[in-house]
Amino acid sequence: METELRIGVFVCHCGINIAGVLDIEDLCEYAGTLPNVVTVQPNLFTCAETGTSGIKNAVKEHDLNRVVVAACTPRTHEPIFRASCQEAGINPYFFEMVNIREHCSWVHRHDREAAQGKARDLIRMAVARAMFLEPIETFKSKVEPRALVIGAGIAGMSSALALAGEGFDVTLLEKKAEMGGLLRDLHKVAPSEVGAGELVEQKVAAIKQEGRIQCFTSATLEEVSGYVGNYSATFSSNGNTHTHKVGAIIVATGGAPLKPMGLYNYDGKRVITQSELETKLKSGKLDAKSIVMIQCVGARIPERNYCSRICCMVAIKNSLHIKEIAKDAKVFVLYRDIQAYGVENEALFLKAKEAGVRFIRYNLESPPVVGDGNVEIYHPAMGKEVPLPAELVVLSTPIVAHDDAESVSRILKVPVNEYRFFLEAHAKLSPLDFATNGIYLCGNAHYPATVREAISQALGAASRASIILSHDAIERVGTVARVDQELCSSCFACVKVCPYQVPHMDEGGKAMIEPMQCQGCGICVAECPAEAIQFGYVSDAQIMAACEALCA
Amino acid sequence: MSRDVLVIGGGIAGIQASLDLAEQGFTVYLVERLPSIGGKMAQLDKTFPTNDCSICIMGPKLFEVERHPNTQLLTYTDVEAVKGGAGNFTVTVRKKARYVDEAKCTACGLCAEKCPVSVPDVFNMNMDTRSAIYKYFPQGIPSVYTIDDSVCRIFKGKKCNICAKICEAKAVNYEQKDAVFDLNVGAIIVATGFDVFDPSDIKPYGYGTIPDVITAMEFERLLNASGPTGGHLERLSSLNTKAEIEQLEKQIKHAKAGLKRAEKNGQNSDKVDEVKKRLAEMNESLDGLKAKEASLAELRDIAFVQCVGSRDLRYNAHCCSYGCMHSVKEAVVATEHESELKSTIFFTDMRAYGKEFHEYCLRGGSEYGIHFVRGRVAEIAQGDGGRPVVWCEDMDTRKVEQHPFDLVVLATACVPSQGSASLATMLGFNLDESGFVKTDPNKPVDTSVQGIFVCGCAQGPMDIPSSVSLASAAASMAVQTVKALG
Amino acid sequence: MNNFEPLIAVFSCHYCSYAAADLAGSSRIQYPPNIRVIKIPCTGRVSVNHILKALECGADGVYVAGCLEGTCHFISGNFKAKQRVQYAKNLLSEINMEPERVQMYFMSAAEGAKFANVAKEMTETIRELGPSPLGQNKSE
Amino acid sequence: MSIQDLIERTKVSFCQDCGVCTGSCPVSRVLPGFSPQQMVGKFVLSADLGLEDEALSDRDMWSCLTCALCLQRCPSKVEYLEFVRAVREEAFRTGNKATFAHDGVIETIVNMQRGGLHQNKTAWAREAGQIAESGEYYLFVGCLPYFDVLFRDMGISSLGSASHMLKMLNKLGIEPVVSDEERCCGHDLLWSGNVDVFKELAAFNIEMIKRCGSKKVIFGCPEGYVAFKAYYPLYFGELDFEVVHFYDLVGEQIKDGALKLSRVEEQTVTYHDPCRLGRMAGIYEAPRELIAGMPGMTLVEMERNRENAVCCGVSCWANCSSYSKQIQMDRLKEAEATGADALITACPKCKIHFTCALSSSDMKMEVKDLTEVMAASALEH
Repeated sequence: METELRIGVFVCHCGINIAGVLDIEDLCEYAGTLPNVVTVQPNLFTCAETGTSGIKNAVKEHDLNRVVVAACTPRTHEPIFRASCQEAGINPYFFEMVNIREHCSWVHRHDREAAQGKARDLIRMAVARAMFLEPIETFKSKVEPRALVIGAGIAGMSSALALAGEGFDVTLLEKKAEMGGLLRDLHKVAPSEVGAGELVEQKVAAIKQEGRIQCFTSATLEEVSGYVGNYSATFSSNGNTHTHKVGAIIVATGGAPLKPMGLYNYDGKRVITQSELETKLKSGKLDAKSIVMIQCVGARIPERNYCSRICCMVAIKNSLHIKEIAKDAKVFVLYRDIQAYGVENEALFLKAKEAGVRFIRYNLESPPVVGDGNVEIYHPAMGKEVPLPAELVVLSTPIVAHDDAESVSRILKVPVNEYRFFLEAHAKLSPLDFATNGIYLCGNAHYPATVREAISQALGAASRASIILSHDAIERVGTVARVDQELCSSCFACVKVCPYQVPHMDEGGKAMIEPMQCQGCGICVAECPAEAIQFGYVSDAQIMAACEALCA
Repeated sequence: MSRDVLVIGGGIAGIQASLDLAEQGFTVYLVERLPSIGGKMAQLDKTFPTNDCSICIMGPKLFEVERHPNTQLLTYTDVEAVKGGAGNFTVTVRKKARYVDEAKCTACGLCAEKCPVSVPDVFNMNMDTRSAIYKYFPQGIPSVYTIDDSVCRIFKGKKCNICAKICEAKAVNYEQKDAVFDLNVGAIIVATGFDVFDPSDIKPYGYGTIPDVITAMEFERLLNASGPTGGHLERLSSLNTKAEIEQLEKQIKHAKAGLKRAEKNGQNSDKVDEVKKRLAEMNESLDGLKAKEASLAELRDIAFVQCVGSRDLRYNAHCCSYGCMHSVKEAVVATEHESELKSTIFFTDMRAYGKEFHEYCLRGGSEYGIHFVRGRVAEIAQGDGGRPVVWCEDMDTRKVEQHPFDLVVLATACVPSQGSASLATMLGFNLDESGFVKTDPNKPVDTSVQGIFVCGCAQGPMDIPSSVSLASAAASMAVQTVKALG
Repeated sequence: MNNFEPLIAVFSCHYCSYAAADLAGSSRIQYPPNIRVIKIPCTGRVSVNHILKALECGADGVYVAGCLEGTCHFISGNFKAKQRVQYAKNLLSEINMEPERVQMYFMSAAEGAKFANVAKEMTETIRELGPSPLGQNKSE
Repeated sequence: MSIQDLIERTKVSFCQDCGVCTGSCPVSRVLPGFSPQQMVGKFVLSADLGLEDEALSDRDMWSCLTCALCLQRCPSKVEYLEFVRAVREEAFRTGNKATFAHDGVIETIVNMQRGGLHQNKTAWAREAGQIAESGEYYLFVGCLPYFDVLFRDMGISSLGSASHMLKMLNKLGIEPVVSDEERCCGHDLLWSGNVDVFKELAAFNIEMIKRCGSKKVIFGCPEGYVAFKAYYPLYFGELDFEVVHFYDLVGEQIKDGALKLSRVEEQTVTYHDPCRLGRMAGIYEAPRELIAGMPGMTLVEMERNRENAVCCGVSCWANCSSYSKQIQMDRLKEAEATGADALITACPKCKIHFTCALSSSDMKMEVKDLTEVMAASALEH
């Protein structure tokens, strides 16, 4: 640093919280002996108005360019003091905080002498660290106020409409020739009893009316580059190639029910899937008087060990529809665990029971056997195998990921799980976000979802994307890693270690870290053997200075 | 007309909705009736299926929503009246007096330390105590203390100003009054969450009479490092015994002092003998209690009872959605506390329908040795030494069995939050047959009133990711509303 | 040896262990005053050299305290830290210093008591081991 | 009624396959293989597969005590009680009947009451107190006179209870009608599937009471009370008299101060809720208030009390076997564990069954009838 370092140290009494254990006067005196410290001031409460204005005045009066506050935890108070620095005209990151309350006075009440020594050490380490602080600037990146939504099923269409409703342009891609996805072939959706086709048509009509949405059918995503706010997506549609600049991307690529080839004598005629049953129901071509449905066909088995969430409700919905057409039809649902979670589903389950649909549980160890005109099942109350009449057998198969999930995953550099469902940033608190900023997900692409859930997630993903799109530019504090390409030895260490797959090799074969994507963890900084990665926020020099100041 | 949004309820759903809105540049008022935001999620120890520490992942969100320049946090605040319609609601709120100046309080906690009042701590499910001036929970936001005027001595007309005297920030103000004011907003998001069903009504389960039958939320606090046991897994009967011992030891100390005084003053020997006799008796019962405590020290067998008050037409027809996974998680975490522990989960249907849920259950069985029994518990009797005995038909073997356990955890139903019915009346939206906010399945966050949206468990029982997704969805609808009408 | 008070450097991550230390504080859980916390955004930021440097500069022991395994705020930083701590231990063995002087701990932000216990445990361990052979650096 | 209607009406197909009924059932605990859920499951499946004969020939239906504990606890609100009653009715028609204890004597006596029998049901009453031939109050005595004959050897005086009831009513200034023309209430027939005879007896009783001009019919026996209160109206519509339980009536009078309970010998007692009085009629507190109201009496509760009380092990004089004994012994042990000197019950049948079980054990417990216990306190002065 060319300019002379002028450090101000502010020591907080925090009433008696700190001062009751530590000798503040001594700490102040001691801090004054440390190199480059030009002023030391005690405060009763540094965070109070008098304290923060005290800092601001001191900066001016003593021409300070570094501020150290010894008080409580930076986790709650750092933002307050950083703001004071900024208001006083110095970079908010020329600030260092020492925690002598939570980490000292509160936890060493019975050993004041040692606590005093520790507080001195901590202040010394902070002052040492302060000498190496670097200014951090916020930087801006322009945002394209357009979103790319991949997939025009119920989820994708709902997302696109929500984004348009919020005032953003949307590029909507559909790989099939028509929008609508899975619902196109289905009968009615539960529990609203709206025709699935009708629901699709409503959305399609709304999309066509909405000037902000540009829909491309028979489309394939080919390449995506860029970063949050500033992606460039190339796709082909009906033989033409387009490139759109978009600020955010929503993955709504859906899923499809498993075709149960080789399972339970599946033949597509007498033994069919639930979606094939819905086609029959839709066309009114169901004449069977005895129907047996088998749940968990190809799911919750070692090869595919997940529960597909929606199949129980699909079976319940369809059995009710059968009962509506033919009250006397016998419908048996053979299940392992009925997944009728929540209010609505459980109510529908009860409704099916009321309508006379029979539910019989089976264990994986003794699965039903589909015979000629019947299904044999071990009936626990009977204590024996019982043949159930079955003119028609309906298999409930799980939703599985589309084959192209992997290529979408590769193009967007976002992960999928072992069953090729897309992997969200955090299972609990970021269910609709990818770890990569600016890319979101919803619907069956994430995991099997009911129509209600798919729409919820679609609206949610639209909201997440809108956070990006609603800004002309994204501001980002530069607490990020940067590569000094002069020093880079192209070893790929950073590429391999980054949990967010941010670092990559540029055309020149040198590592590049896009600041808009960097999360600021510093893992790559510690990994880089060439010390080519700079991390001004927590630099090596700062850490080393703190270490060197461990001992007086 | 207003483009601002009101979010009612500061649990994870309300927080997420507020953050989504704030980050899109809208001004958000987040109203929470309790002294701190955080809701039910803040009370949880871990979350399934990742075993993430709940407050650890939530903590940053609490800070974020407090600090965001576009949010205004109104904690300890009730909504009192609503007028107008979509694009232009006038909402009257009452910010209850905390008797502590939020701007001055540094949350040092000295006041709570010196406060002479001790009442059950609701956050710790009444298994611990707090003072009259208190912080709802350690990581609570805003990080300030509150005087509970229903128990504080001052408000009972007694003499006491200890907290005011000790507070160096001069934050305590007994004269503080409720503030009633209006907010003008274009849209409202209802995120009032849920309550946990009180199982005392289900007499055969013995909750309230058998000490070691507890609720899942109580168990959550027992597992938690900031809970009443500091995260040391203990039975409630053991905690109770410890409290009794402490009480008795105090009495003995007192009696001993009395004896010394009596002997010194040369009081008549009858009186001295009487005190000695009483002391001997007390020592004897102390030995008894200590033996009891020792016998309760080991915690080996825990039962988890599913569908308590759920899927039960006598109480709540609906399924709580998260109970199965919640219990598997509690069993897994308990085993992590104490590897010798054996957990048994008694269930009706194993509802592990979410991403990684089924796999989590399988792992619970294979790696943590959880014993899954298909069968709803018929009754919980009191066995030898007051140990709970679970009666149940094992639906796989079709045998009626009884098993004694050290601790029985009831997975209680998710029920509409207490104020939801009156809020529905005030805001004019409909509720469904279970008392949750009614929505159209194809418009999942729209209430029956235009401009009022719902998310999280106020809409129905759901897990955290669903609450978060729905919160973002509600934010999207609110934005669309205020952009069109506000 | 009983009067020996070890000096221990702690690399503590912002999201979990630093928060745990704060919680230990607000819960007033007392622990030995021998540790000096250096706050970092993620334990993945800590390099092998940081650990060694702390020893060189006079610490009698060093530990890295990160989030619980599988719950790192930055996904995998604490795993990386664990590897690096192991690496540092191996190096210490090579130069004939006790590898126990360097440790990795995992804790959640809700575990104030664990933070205190770890501080206690580590202080005891180092007390047993005695002053670092590099102790003379202190007076330099 | 068709079998499918029966299934629909009793909601048995609402079963969640959860096992709460079986886990609660006192029979299932001692008779492996018996399960309410299984009984229902088998029935539904047989009916669905068109095997109605198989469904109606099942013997499990006769093992059920109709104690209503499963009904109380079933989360799906399956109407177990009505199911068993209706199925027994159907089965009875096909010849699938209950096996009666006591050689079927009681069943025969009941059946004998259909004809133009003239009984001698008032002799004891004239001896014990004042009765009327017509008037507002009717005292329904029920089976007590027959039980008195049948179980005198066991030291049970069923008429003692009836006499004391009458004396207490007299003390309150009530001179009730007691009639020789009274027939069995039909409770046991109803629950053993013989609905035709039940209806005959019921019609006879209703007519008879009408003739007496009574507006309030008082019952001491929970079975008669429930038969009149719940099942007569089912077949004959609303009755033009009120059905009153003696304890409710007496309880009111005590509250009003019309009847005083004087000090009794210091004792600790526990109370057994009869299934009919408790779960079926919802009368839990009145008997307890009476007990607690007698100075000197300390009431302690068994762990399983009120809606969770267990049955005395036999119903309708059918199926008295080793499992009944087991249930009775378990219940007596539960009573003993409370430290009580006596088990008080409020049903003459419960008293008989417990006394019988007690006679083959060395337990010191006494079994007492609440009316008699009360008489000692109410009639002393």
